[in-house]
Parts: sequence; structure tokens; C-alpha cells
Amino acid sequence: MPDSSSTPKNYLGVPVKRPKVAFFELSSCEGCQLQMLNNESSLLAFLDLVEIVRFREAMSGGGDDYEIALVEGSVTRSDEVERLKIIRAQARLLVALGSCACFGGVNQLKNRFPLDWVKREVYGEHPIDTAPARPLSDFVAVDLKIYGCPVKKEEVERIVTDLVIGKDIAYPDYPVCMECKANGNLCLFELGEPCLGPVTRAGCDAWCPNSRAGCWGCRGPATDANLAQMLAIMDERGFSRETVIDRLECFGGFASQVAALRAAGGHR
Amino acid sequence: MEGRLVLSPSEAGGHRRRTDLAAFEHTCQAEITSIHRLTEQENLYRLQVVDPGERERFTFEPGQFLMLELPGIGEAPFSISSSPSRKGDVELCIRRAGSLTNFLSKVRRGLHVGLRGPFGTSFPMASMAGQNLLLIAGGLGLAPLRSVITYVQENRSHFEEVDILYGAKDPSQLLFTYQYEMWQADDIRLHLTVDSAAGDPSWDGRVGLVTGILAELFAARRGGDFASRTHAVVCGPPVMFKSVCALLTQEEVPMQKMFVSLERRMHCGMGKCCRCNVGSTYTCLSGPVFDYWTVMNLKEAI
Amino acid sequence: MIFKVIDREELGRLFALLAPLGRVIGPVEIARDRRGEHRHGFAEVADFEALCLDYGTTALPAKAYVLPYRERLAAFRLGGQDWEKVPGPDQERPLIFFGLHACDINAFNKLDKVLLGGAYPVPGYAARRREMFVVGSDCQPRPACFCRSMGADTARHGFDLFLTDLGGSYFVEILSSAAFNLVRKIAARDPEEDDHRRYRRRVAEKNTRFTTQVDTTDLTKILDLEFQSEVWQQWGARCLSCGTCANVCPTCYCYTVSEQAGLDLQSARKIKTLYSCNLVDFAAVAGGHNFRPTSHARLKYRYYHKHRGFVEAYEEPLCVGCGRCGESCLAGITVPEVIASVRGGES
Amino acid sequence: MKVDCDISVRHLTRVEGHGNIRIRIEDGELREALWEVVETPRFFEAMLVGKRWDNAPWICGRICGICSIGHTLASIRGVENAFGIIPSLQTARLRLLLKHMETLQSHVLHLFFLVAPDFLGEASVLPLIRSRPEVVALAAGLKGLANDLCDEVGGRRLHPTRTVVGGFTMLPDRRRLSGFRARLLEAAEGLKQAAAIFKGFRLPDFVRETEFVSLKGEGEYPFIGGSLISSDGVTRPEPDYRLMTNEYLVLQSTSKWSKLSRDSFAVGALARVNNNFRLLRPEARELAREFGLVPVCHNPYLNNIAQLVECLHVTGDAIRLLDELLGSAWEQPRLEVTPQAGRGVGAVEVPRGILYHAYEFDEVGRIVSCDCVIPTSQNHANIQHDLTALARQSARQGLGDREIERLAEMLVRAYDPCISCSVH
Ligand SMILES: Cc1cc2nc3c(=O)[nH]c(=O)nc-3n(C[C@H](O)[C@H](O)[C@H](O)COP(=O)(O)OP(=O)(O)OC[C@H]3O[C@@H](n4cnc5c(N)ncnc54)[C@H](O)[C@@H]3O)c2cc1C
Ligand code: SF4
Ligand code: SF4
Ligand code: SF4
Repeated sequence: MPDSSSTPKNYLGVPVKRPKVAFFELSSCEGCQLQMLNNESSLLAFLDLVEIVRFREAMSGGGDDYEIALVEGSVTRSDEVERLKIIRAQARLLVALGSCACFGGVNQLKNRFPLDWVKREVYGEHPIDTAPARPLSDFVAVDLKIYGCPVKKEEVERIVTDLVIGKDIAYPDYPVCMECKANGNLCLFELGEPCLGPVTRAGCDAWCPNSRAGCWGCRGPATDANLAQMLAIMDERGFSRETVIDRLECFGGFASQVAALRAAGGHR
Repeated sequence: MEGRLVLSPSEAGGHRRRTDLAAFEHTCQAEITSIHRLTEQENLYRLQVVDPGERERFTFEPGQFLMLELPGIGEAPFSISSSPSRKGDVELCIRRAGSLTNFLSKVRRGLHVGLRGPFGTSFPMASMAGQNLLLIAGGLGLAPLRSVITYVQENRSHFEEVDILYGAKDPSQLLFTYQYEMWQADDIRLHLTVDSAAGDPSWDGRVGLVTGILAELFAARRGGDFASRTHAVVCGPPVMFKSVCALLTQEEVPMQKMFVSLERRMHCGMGKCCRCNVGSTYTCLSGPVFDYWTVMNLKEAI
Repeated sequence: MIFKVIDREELGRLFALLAPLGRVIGPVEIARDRRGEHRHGFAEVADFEALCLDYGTTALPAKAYVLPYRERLAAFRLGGQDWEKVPGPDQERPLIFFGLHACDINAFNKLDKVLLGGAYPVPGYAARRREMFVVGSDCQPRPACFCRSMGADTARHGFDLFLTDLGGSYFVEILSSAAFNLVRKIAARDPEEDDHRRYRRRVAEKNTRFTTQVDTTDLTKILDLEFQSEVWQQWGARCLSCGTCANVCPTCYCYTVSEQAGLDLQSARKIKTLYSCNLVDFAAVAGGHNFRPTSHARLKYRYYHKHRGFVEAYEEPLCVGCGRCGESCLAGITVPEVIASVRGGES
Repeated sequence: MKVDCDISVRHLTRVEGHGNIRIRIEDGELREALWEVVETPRFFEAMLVGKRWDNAPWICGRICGICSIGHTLASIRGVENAFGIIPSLQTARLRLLLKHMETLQSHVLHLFFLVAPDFLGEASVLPLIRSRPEVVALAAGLKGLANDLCDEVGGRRLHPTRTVVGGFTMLPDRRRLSGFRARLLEAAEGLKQAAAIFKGFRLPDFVRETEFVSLKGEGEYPFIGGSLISSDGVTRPEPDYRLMTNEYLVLQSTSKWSKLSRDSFAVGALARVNNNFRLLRPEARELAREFGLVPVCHNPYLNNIAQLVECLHVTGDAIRLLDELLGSAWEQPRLEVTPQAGRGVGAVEVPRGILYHAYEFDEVGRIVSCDCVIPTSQNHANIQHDLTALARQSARQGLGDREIERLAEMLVRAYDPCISCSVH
């Protein structure tokens, strides 16, 4: 059993503080936080690495003296903006956890429609308060983004470890195809399925293609992603522009590209 | 078959991966004996190879580099900045630039680091004997050059006129300021310049590019056989060595007598990872020290 | 070289003799693609029946078994300012490749030059390579194959046994004593005049089937001349910088090394991952400078390494003409087309 | 006796999503007992409009981070029913296996990480790591097994990657699958230890009669599809789910509420056990009896026990499914899908109760409208009525603030509410 008092307080002789970590959630499915509890094999080691002072989904009470805030979810209501600002004021490091927090996630799909229509479609004439779904960075400075819907636990653990020992955080610049091939998969296009692997940032270890399911771009664009060529590939293989847009816009990471496509092609 | 498979025509023989990997991945441990702050960005690390036998066997030549590793943090190439005669007591001048180097700026003396190497080519000091030396550095380029300077100090009689031309961004960025007097005491002329002294009113030295000093230097000695009897060692960012070498060429210093040190990304130092390739030349094996003629012939070198 | 002829049925016995000696890797069917074609890949096979020796080039090469995509080079145990380095895991069981085509055998031969040669042989690779048994098998060219242009359509060494299908029987080339001893244990006979004739006919017939050629005459010089050619920009505009070409290439070996601290902060790992020169940060250095910031510069470099630099160092290109990269490239960038375009109208 | 009490719990902890409890007692009289749902709505039903059919399961799975598998399966079933697709037996088995492991995973998470701390007098599972390591290890083991098997069958434990309309993109590895058999047997043993631990807890004594709604089992304890039943005697076919849920809006909640024969009804493990007790595996039924859980049980706190009973049931049933799957050769993983215009409903029992996904498609398979009714939203009204009754009973008994607050929190927690789903 890990005993936090005996925890090494240094890494290679450099003093290491066990940071106080808090989890928060705005509009989301809370899945990214749960990924942390889904880490049965490494959960205890993780809990020894950081001190969790707030995790509403798993614990009562909790302190406000956190240094690292892991914020999940997108902003869809004014009270969330206020909460977010309070968190920002307290946290030394504000981390956007998951695609909702980084890009708006699936929630931003509602931004395709006028807000009034959206409210009426679900709540009829009943009064309901909502705003377009937005990423955290539209409201506060975000220090670090952890991509994915859901986040990959191995990656979260790696990033948190690096944070704790004071190492710079790095992400893959390359697209998912790289990891897909390293896993020995036959390309989904060969099997007649669309995939956004060629333009999506890797780091998930090609989670979906490993299951013979095409990527939907949940981690957003890779560095210098060649979207024009991606579109040419989809066209050439007979996938409609609608299919491509469905995927590109699913998680919000490609928002600007989708806006351009819609403007060009008149798609809703 | 006697249970063992052997691919012909290679000879039979025990080849266990782990023992070999131990050799390939052999890291000699060195202790950081002192850390000396040079500027905001750079520290000088004095390292001592821990094992006395290894320390004695550790030899290198000016211009060669080491791969320095911190477990779990990273591994990266650094030029050795100290005198070759000190063997396994080496000094590295390291600038904070990324993951490993930032972490290194936080460590304390006493820490063990891993060293692999030395790797790469060196400045051919022996063949420069009897000649004039122009040692030209820009910014962090003084780090590899310092190894040459110490060599010259220790073998001063082997060389004719020796000039150091060194340029930095501003006075606060000048490296090894505490050694300038000693260099000059060894009859090495030192010419300093900075790009800008706006932030430091006390600076009464030159402002401008090193090429300016170089041009003056040649102008003063024009006429004799100075150029043909001169070797140049140029260390600095690509823009800098490009213009310096162009000027030297114009002054008719032979290209084979100009040496530059190229910097590329490196992950192995052993000619395997390909990260350092220039065109299709491995900087870690055929470099980092190249003569300028070779560099001119490397695609995408400059 | 010693030649033998064996009946088709004997192959199963050969397999049975080899299987207990290591991990048998061979071609198996992995999927039907969108055109309904059978696609193959290399996999560990326990059963001779699972093998599919009549196969077209696999989508992914056999290199992953010898040069894994991810490999732990070392682990560390940490204690304060002190630490201990433990080199990566020891070798697994010997590898037995059953049914490698000439291009893939030649690919290993080329890799040997870099990875076994020079002052620093690569241990993981060397160990696996030496404790390896290779049964080669002949093939029929597919439209994308240009191994003949690359001089890699026949394997002269790098195998223990090589099988050529004579229909009903196999013509067997034996290159190692290990293989010789093995063949002694199955029913094999010396070839007769008629076998020679059938063998020659089979080989001659294969040679007529190549539909894709690459003109390599003076290619190193032409590449030098055309360094600034704008065709590179055109190919670069299509490149996805996704690394697929390198990953499916049997001869690409570039890599990246990364270190990771353990969650317990008392351990660390050093990991080697195969990389690709087409990836954005391949030549990026600390501080933000990238020596090859554009996709066309990176793509061009790949050709310079394979068809110029390697040729200058080893008298042969770092390409066996298997066509995998072109077939896998979603943007449709193929070696024959790129080289033809660089040569301009001349080819 | 004069008791005053003013309780306000903002953002109740150890539940999924955001809900508040407010109880005010003056002079021993209950003034107010309020269950407030303040979660922000995400508008899944609107965002899907105009999207093609294959988006539905992929996006709708994201309604919930705990039962994403259940949402995905309900969504798939809705689409399949609309297109007239009947999945193969192999697909049905694999889906149920996946479903079972989600149930196990979610119930264990709830029982050990969210509920147990209440009984052990802790604020969370964290102190238990030190004080009761064996309990934490047991829970981690059970959850780990369930999650690992979800990875194997569904591709991913959260937001599965292999589950698609028509079947699976890819089948599990047979060798690895068979390796789970021993772990499942071990889990069944582990659950007996878990039962022993829960026997040591005193569940609050509180009863309020209500109606229970669930799927109706036909020969098998129901999880995926079938007709709908209530303990008050209502039965309806799956497509008529709206007559079962009767959603309406209230001001105290961003989630919709439901009712059937009475003011409120309950769904969830307790409802399933109450309505389908006979169909539980014998060992599960036996366990229920040991806890005094026999139909129709009206103590909401016993939902925790019903979950424990279901854990044992699904573990045993998973072994059966595994044996059946391994006993037959793999068939093709998925059927061809041809979209057609129409409407389809999928009803699936997820850990917190019955879940409905309903879609209407145009001829090319584009979503015209969408409706999802979440278990927790069906429970909200029942939680409110329980809370009122509990507060009134507590006032009568003269309990102190702390005790009332504890009981109220435990009551809501017993429903294992998934509030962000309920608002979606
Ligand atoms: C031959 C040679 C000599 C060098 N000498 C010195 C020196 O004396 N002093 C000094 O401060 N710096 C020197 N450098 C540069 C130094 O290697 C980089 O600053 C260092 O790699 C940055 O590593 P990092 O982990 O801090 O940065 P990151 O950007 O986090 O780098 C990650 C990894 O990328 C690689 N990498 C990044 N930048 C470079 C680079 N410029 N060169 C090679 N690999 C790189 C390394 O493998 C490194 O571990 C030299 C480089 C070379 C090639
Ligand atoms: S399946 Fe997707 S990620 Fe994999 S290689 Fe093909 S396009 Fe790239
Ligand atoms: S493959 Fe694509 S959609 Fe799937 S997890 Fe990775 S980035 Fe996300
Ligand atoms: S470069 Fe292409 S054709 Fe040549 S060996 Fe590699 S994959 Fe095959």
C-alpha cells in the first residue's frame, strides 16, 4: 500500500512537491474524470503521486487550496463562466481535460443551429438557460490541453508525471496513421471505410482504427494537417462531403476547417 | 540442427541481445561536481566520470560531443567545452532550450548523469600547427570553441597568431567572461562584439557583427601570406557561419582550412536514427565538424 | 549452392520440423479489401494450414519482428541523485520466417548494412537477425512491383532455403548447413534436367510480367541536379506527412528515442520508436528551428536518403521496389512516378 | 418536541452530475424538501438532427461517461429497429456480455467508491485505501475485470469503438476471451466477500410505496429490448415507451420528469429485481433473500442491495455467454446496413434503470428527430417524493441536522443518479 509520507520527495535529487489536484466538470459526460477511476491497475500509484483535494464525483468535501485544476467539459451557461473564472484565479495550472474542454466536444454540435430552435426542440416553451458550447480557452487562459474523447489514461498519467517532476510536456505532432501502422493495422480505406487518421493528432495509439473503426478526429488536427488532401482522398474514394463533415465537426477540433467547408459548399 | 538456428553465412556465435544492448546502451556515469551560472540561459556543468578506470580511459578531441542522459527526462548531444588533457573531467556549457536542458537547470551538484560517447569528428588541431588561427564564435558557438581555446593555451607555441572573434546578442549574453584575461595572457587576441548594447550603458566595446571585425582584421594584414597561412574555426548559428565563411573565402582562405560545426537533431550519435542527416550525410558520424568545402557540397546544409 | 526438389506435401513436414525451434512467422490472410481481394500479412503461425504461401505483397513488411516499432532500450532504478541502468529485455525465441519473397529478404540484407555495419551494430537487431531462419519463396509480380528495377527481384543471400513453385513440386535452393541438415530429414531428390528447365521457364516467365519500371540510370546525379526542381513542391502539396510510407517500408529504420519517468518516481524507461522522415518534427530542434519545415523538403529528403545517399555509401538504393509505400499512400505518391517526374520528360 | 433544521447541499458529491438538496424544518414541521437538478443541458436531441444514422450511436454514447456502453447499445437498437435489422445471435450474445460487464463495472463503482464511504464513516474512498485496503483491492479487482472484458469485446471501456449498427466492427480474440473465464469465476467469489462486507452495514429503515418500471423478462432476466412492465400492472410494447414515461417539465429541474400510474415511479436495479425476481440466477436470488430483498420491496436504500444481487447475476450469466460464444465458430461480425425512412425505439436496461433511444429517419437515413429518455430523469420525481417522505419521517423522529442530511444524501445516492445523463 502506498504511504504518502514515505513518498520520495525528489526526482533525481530535484525536490518534488506532491501537488494538490482538483477535478471540475462543466457540461460533459464526466467520462474523462471517470477514466481516472477506470485505472484500476495504476490508480493507487496515481493517488500517491498527487494529492486529490477535490473530486466531486468520487469524494465529499474538499479543499479550495488546489494548485492544479483539471477541468472537464465545455462552457454552455453563464454560471459555468463564473465557476471557471474562480477556478482560474485559484489554480496555478489550469488543464483542459478532454475534447469538450479543449474544443467544445460533441456539445458544440448544437452550435450549428439557432439557439432558440435548439431550446424549443428539446424543452418546447419551457424556459431554459443555455449558450453556445465553447471551449475553456474562449474564457480563460488554459495552460495545458489533454486531448481525447475520452482522454487516454496512459497519456494523462504521463502528462501528470511530467508535471510533477517539472519536465516539459510534449505531444505528438504527427497524425494517427503513424500509430495505426505501428500497431500493424490494415488501413481502413483499404477496407472501404472512411477515417480521419491522416489529419488527426496522434497520442491515442490509434484507438479506433485498432478496432477497425475509422477515426472521427476527437483529438483535433495534427500539426500542419493537410486537410485539402484529406478531402481529395475522401472524394476519390466516394465518401460524400457530408460524411467528411460529420466526422470533422463531431468533436469541434476542426471547427475552423469545417466553417470554411460549409462556407464553400453550402452545407448546413 | 542441434537446436540452434544460424543464418548463413554469418558465423555461429553467442549473441545475446541483452549483453550487447548493454554495450550499445552503455552509459558511463558521471557526477556533476559543480554548476556554474554563466548567463540567464547558460550554465557550465563540471562533470567527473565516476569510475576511476573509465575516467582515465575517457579521451576526446576538441569539437567532439557527448550524449548526456537523465533517466526519464531525455538524452541530447552537447559539445565538450573543456580541455582534452583533462580526460574524464569534462565541462559542458548548456543552454536552456527544451525538456532536458530545462530540467538540467534545476538539478543540484552531486547528481549522476549518463554519458555516451565521445562521438563525431573533431577540429584537426595537429594539422593546424605552425599556422595562424582564427577562432570565430557566435553565441553558444563559444562552447565547442572553448575546447579549442584550451588546447591552444596548452600548446601555444605550436601556433602563430591566434585571434578569437566572438559576438553575442548583448553584453549580458557573453559567455566565459571570467576567462578573457587568461586567454589574453596567453597571447591570444580577443575581439568582442555585441549585436546591441542598448540595455547596458556600461558597455564600451564594439557593437556590430563579427564579420565587421573580420573584415578589419584582414584589411590590416592584407598583402602578406596571412590568408593562405591561416586556419579558421567557425562555430555559431547557420546565418553567422555562412556569412563568415563567405567573407573568408573572399579573402582567399582555402575552404579546406575552414572548419564549422553543424548542429542537427540527434537521438543516437551512432549513425542509426537518421535524425541528424544533412542530405544523406550523418552529422554524428561525418560531423559535427566539417570543412567548409564539404559543407558546400552537402545538400540542404546551409 | 545446393539444389534439391521436394514434393508439395513435404513442405508441411518441413514446417513441422522447424516449428519447435522458434517462432514461425509467415504470410496469412488478414482481410478481404474493398475490391474483394484477399489481403495478406505476416503473423505468427502455429499451424501449417494457416499459412498462405501463394500471396501478394503484404501491406506491412516483416520488419516489425526484427526491428519492432516500439522497443524498450533500458529501464532505470532511481534512488535520489543516484540511479542504475538496466538494458532492455533479453532476446525472445529465434525467428523462423516461412515464405519471404525476394524483396523482403533483400530488404533485410540492406538493413544489415546500416544496422550491423559500422562501429556500432544495433544489438536487438543483430541478435534477432543472427538467430533467424529464413525460408524464401518465389512470387508473381503485382502491378505495383518494381523490384526488378531496384535489383531486388532475386535473393542471392540472406536466406537458408528458397522455394520456387514448379507446380506439384518445389525447386529448393539451400544456402546454409542448418537448412541442408533439415532437408535431409524430408524426402528430397536431386534436380534433373527437366526440373532445371521448368525452373528456368518459371523464372523467365516471371520476368515478363513486370509492368512497372524505374529508370535508375545516373539517378544520384539527377537527384542532385534536380534538388531545386519544382516537382518536389507538387508532390509535397499532396503529402500528408503521416509516416505511412516509412512504416510500411521494409527498409526504413529511422527512429526517435524518448524517456519517461514512472508514476512511482522511482523508475524510468527509455523507449525507441520507429519514426519517419516525413513527420513534421523529424528535423526540428530545440528552440523552434526546423531544418525541414515543409512537407516537400521532407519528402525530397526521403528520396535523397534512399536513392542518392545510400547508393553513394553502399552502391545500391535503400529500396527494394516492393511498391508498398505507393500502394499504402493515401495521397497516391509512388516511387516510380516521383522518380519519373524528377527525371522530367527524359524517361 | 421543537426541531428546526435547515439543510442545503449544493452540488451533492459522489454522484454523477450536479444536483442540490434543500430541506427546511421549522418547529418540527416540514416546510420544504427539494431535490433540485441544476445540471447544464447539452441538447443531444437537437444536435443529432440532420446527422446521418451512423452518427447516432457514436454521439449518443457520449451522453454518459459511466454507462456509455448502454447508451451506445440503446442507440444502435433504435437505429436497427428503424431499419428493420435483426442482429445475429452472435452479435446479441456479444452485446449482452458487454452490457453485463458495464453493469458490473458501474455497480461496483457505485457500491464501493460512492456508497461504502457513507457506511464506513468516510468522505470518500481515498482514506479507505489506507484503512481498509482489502475492500479497495476487492473493488478494484472486480472493476478491473469488468473493464478489461469491455475493452476486449467493445474495443474500449468508455465510449466503445467496436459497437456499430449491424453488429461489431471486429470480434474479440478467442484466446484472450477464454482467458476471462477464470477471472469471472474468481469475481463470483469476490462478490461473496463483497456481500459479507455489505451485511455489516445497517441500511436505513425507510419505506415508501411506489411503482416500479422495467423491461419485462421473457425467460431471461431482461437487459436489451422487449416489452415494458410496471409493478402496478401496466405493460406496453417497446415502441410505446412514451406512454410509459410521460415526460413533463418542472421548474426545479433542468431534467425532465416522468410519471405513470402514480405521482412518480422508480427504475433501476431495485425495479428490475422487483419485476423480474424469478428470472434471476438462483445464487443471485438467494443473495437477495439473505438481505431481505423480496418483491415487492419499497425501501429505496435497498437499491444498493439490488445492485449487489445483479452483480452476482451478470457475472454468472457472463460465464454462460462466454461458453456459448467459445462453443461456436465466429461468423461475420456485422450485417450490411441499408437505411430506410421510419421510426425506431431501443429500450435497454442500463445500470440506473431503463433507457430509451428513439429516432426518426428520412429515406437516406438522416435523423429527422430524436428522443432519449434517461433512467435518472424517470427517477427524479420519485427521489423528490422519497425525500419529502424521509424529511417528514425524520422531523417526526426529531433527528438532528447532520443525521437528516446524511440520510437525505444517502437516499439520493442510493438511486445512483446519473444527473448529467438525465439532462443530456
Ligand atoms: C553536435 C551538437 C553539439 C551541441 N552542443 C551543445 C552545447 O554545447 N550546448 C548546448 O547548450 N547545446 C548544444 N547542442 C544543442 C542541444 O543538443 C540541444 O539544445 C538539446 O538537444 C535540447 O534538448 P532538450 O531536451 O532540452 O530540448 P527538446 O526540444 O525538448 O528536445 C527533445 C530531444 O530532441 C533532440 N534535440 C532537440 N534539439 C536538438 C538539437 N539542437 N540538436 C540535437 N538534438 C536536438 C534531442 O534528442 C532532445 O533530447 C548541441 C547539438 C549538437 C547536435
Ligand atoms: S486506418 Fe486511418 S489511421 Fe490507420 S492508416 Fe488508414 S487512414 Fe491512417
Ligand atoms: S482514433 Fe481518432 S477518434 Fe479514435 S480516439 Fe484516436 S483520435 Fe479519437
Ligand atoms: S521505398 Fe517503397 S518501394 Fe521502396 S522498399 Fe520502401 S516501401 Fe518498398
